[in-house]
Amino acid sequence: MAELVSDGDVVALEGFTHLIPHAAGHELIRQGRRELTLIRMTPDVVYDQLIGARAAKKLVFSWGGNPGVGSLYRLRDAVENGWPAALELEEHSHAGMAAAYWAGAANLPFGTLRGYADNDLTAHTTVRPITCPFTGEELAAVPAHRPDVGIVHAQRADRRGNVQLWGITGVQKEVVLASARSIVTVEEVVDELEPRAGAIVLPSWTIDAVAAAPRGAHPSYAHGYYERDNDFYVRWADVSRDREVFTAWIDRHVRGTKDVEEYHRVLAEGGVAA
Amino acid sequence: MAELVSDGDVVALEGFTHLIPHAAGHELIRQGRRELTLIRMTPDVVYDQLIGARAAKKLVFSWGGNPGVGSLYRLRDAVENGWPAALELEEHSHAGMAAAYWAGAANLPFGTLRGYADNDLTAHTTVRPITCPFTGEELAAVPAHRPDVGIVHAQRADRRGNVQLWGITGVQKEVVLASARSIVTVEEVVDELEPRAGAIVLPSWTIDAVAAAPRGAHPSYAHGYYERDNDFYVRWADVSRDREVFTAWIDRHVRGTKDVEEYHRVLAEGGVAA
Amino acid sequence: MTATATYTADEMMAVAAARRLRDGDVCFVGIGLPSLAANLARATHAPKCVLIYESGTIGAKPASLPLSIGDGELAETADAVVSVTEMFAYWLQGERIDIGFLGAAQIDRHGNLNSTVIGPYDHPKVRLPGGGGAPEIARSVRDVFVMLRQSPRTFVETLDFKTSVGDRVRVVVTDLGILEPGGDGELSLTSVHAGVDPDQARAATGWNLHVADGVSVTAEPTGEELAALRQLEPRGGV
Amino acid sequence: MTATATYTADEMMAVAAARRLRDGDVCFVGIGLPSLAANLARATHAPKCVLIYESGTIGAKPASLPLSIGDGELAETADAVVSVTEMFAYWLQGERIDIGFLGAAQIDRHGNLNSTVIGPYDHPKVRLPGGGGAPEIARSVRDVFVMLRQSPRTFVETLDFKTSVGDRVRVVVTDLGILEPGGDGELSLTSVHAGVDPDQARAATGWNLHVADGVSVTAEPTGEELAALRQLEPRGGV
Repeated sequence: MAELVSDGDVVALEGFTHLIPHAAGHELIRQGRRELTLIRMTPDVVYDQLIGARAAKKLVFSWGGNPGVGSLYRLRDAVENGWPAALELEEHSHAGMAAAYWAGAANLPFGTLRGYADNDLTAHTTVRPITCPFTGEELAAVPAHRPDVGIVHAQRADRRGNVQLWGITGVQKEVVLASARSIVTVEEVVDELEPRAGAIVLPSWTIDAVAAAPRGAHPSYAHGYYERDNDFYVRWADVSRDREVFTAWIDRHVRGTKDVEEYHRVLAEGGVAA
Repeated sequence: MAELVSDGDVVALEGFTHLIPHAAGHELIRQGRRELTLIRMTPDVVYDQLIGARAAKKLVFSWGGNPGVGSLYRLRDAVENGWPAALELEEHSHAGMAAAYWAGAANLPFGTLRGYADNDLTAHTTVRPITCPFTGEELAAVPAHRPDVGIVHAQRADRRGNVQLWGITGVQKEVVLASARSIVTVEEVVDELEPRAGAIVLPSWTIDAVAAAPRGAHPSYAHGYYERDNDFYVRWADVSRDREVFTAWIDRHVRGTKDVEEYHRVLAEGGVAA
Repeated sequence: MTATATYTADEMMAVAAARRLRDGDVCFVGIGLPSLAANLARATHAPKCVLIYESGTIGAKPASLPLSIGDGELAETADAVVSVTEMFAYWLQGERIDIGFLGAAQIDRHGNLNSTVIGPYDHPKVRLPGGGGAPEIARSVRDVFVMLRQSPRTFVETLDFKTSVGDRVRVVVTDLGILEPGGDGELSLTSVHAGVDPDQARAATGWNLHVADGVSVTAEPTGEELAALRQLEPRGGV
Repeated sequence: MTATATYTADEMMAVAAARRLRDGDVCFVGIGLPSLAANLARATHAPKCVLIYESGTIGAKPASLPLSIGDGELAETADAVVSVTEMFAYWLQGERIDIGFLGAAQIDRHGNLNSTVIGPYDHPKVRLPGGGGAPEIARSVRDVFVMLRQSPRTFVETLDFKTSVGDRVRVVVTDLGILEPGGDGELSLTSVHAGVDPDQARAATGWNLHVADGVSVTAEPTGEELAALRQLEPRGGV
């Protein structure tokens, strides 16, 4: 991963409530990445961590909260108070983000949607009107997402590097295909990917690096492997609310661990609080 | 089906090499439908039959042949000689047709693609340039397909009318979602649709009518049910080549039968020739 | 059958919203009260309601209330699971949804909503999570149902930011009563919940809330409704 | 190992095209000769070639030659099966394909192809099936391979209709030899198959075909290649 992500890159770690690539996000913090532009439809705890650890200079997003709990305090502190650094925002709707990923995967410079009309977001984001050349209707165009690096977590890879994920698959295929480089962490590497209902497969040749990261989506879940750690999300609010508590937590659980296994060991020892 | 398809309608019977809705096409011929605008990426034998039986006034398509065999003689006779009636063509590339279906399903008036540049098709079809409002690149826009009626064949439906298909699923989801009304014929109706790898499900509320039509895709195939009747395609050339042989065949196998079961019975008696 | 059992304000809200769903309605639901309301409708008078979560699950049939819109149970019980790009393009923008539920931090008299910021956008006092799916839900579904506790901080004269438009808002269910748009599009109080005086609702509103002629009293949750609700949410409360 | 066995012109064409595929190449293939060539490469020197059929099958590994681009075996052996809309948007337009095979009814000296009509478009002498995927294959893949029997009716001075552009055509494999574009983009004869004189190829070409300096003779199919070919196509011939 150190070779594939550089300071200043545009990076999308995606996962729509499921298979969120926490382990990969932690690795970015360990490597001390800086000045990243982070893209994600639903930035939640791992983006709160990246922002609080000063890895980001800009966030491109459509909903930034702690799902079912409330605020992401590190995100808010960056936006409201510029701590630990000012955070530039490029805000979209979910539909706009989805269209931008679609366009990126399809190698088009923009996506088209019915949206962004009559609301205040239009004035604060990168969206432009586009006219249908047949009907004259005015629609909205959003610029394609073309991240430097796309990062997702999946259930499995085979030994040739083909990746399989199932359950809620979100925009994971799109982010891998839209990105110049892509990294996939997986729960396990298996000999063969047996077909599964609802599964998508990303062929090995669309991916630059595959790494095993068991329980690498924690505290989100991996369908068929483990459940969402709902308590973690609730307790995260207490860690995230305070700068010092947060920093101590990151130092101990992320900067102070070498990989996802050690992260889980430390977590089991001490609970979520620092 | 008589209630859902009227003379003059824009109708898309889709199926990309697999699950081609032959039985539904035959029903349109039996009902004597006229002046239809027929849409399909790969019009093959069933469209040759509809055109030769004078059901169509216009064809919107991207590849019209007898796959692996050669010409569709009824299509050619209509285009080259106006028999049994002149056939207007609106010709696209596959990519253009796919983008038009995508746009139709997404309720957009047009689809965007990199295509139609530097070839002669542009002058003979409905495509217009569109400029990216961010990069200034010029791309091609195609008008969305919004058929009056979309017709597909699938493997199964459950008793509530949810439809499941798997294997090569082509543009079937798109044509159902892009159409004002939709009809699905299925190999069988089952109590429960057990999940299957690679299957898509169309919820009952996206479909206007579901009808059982066992072996309704013949001579194409239904993955998991029966194989492609490759000989039929080869022999079709001999039927299709001659106006009288063709008409006798249609009279006997389609107009002279009441449904797909009788069609198969007659076919088994006499082979493909009239 | 009248309910004599006590119930919470959230339960009253869920029941009032659920009753407005018709059997077979296709509902785009988020987590929390909307999910509770739609699942309650499915468990009671509207078993054929179709629940769609923006995570991509179509026709989800959770036995208990999901804690996140991406819970595994939603995918397991769904008729179909689609990508998020497909969900927004084919299903929401495709105008296949009858009812969309929205919440917000602020609402104005026209049903416009703010879930973006309190204070100026560039220097917010409170940075809220943002619109998510709301901007397009508000303009793509047939009917928008808003569920929101009523207070002068929330029901405001002027939004700090307009995240979504109110044109399709058909009902606002609050902890005090029910607001519906009149012919001029302005929300007025059409029902108060049992024990609530219309003046209480007016006091909890930052604009001069019009009380409809013949404002009714919302029927209290029935025992059956409460039993179904609590079955969905074993821990009691959302 | 030289082959003394007899072989057909189609087999020579399949072998000549297969040899140009590199292991790991991602190939967009149609039915017939291209499918035979790509599968032959996979069975011999390029086992990691990825075969993509426009019907949506990615990484298909058929044991014998499919008769249609939608054969069930393609779906069963594929790494992934995607919708046709996704195939054209994400995979072909996404420029993820190294090699695209094309045939045609006519080719000109620049590799432009006609598979649409003979005669005027509005009053065609012969209405051909049409371009299908060709227009975008020709401009989206890295290298276009054309496979086409050579005759003055097919290799023409002027196309009746330009279905696809020749910019990315890197090789034209015929029953007589191999044509490749020079620095000026014009196709010239760079190899003749065993027993073919360059003049035969010139006579079978409707333009004044340039013969490259040092035109070579295509190596005949080896026994191994023919065995692998015939394994794919048990009935012998395409």
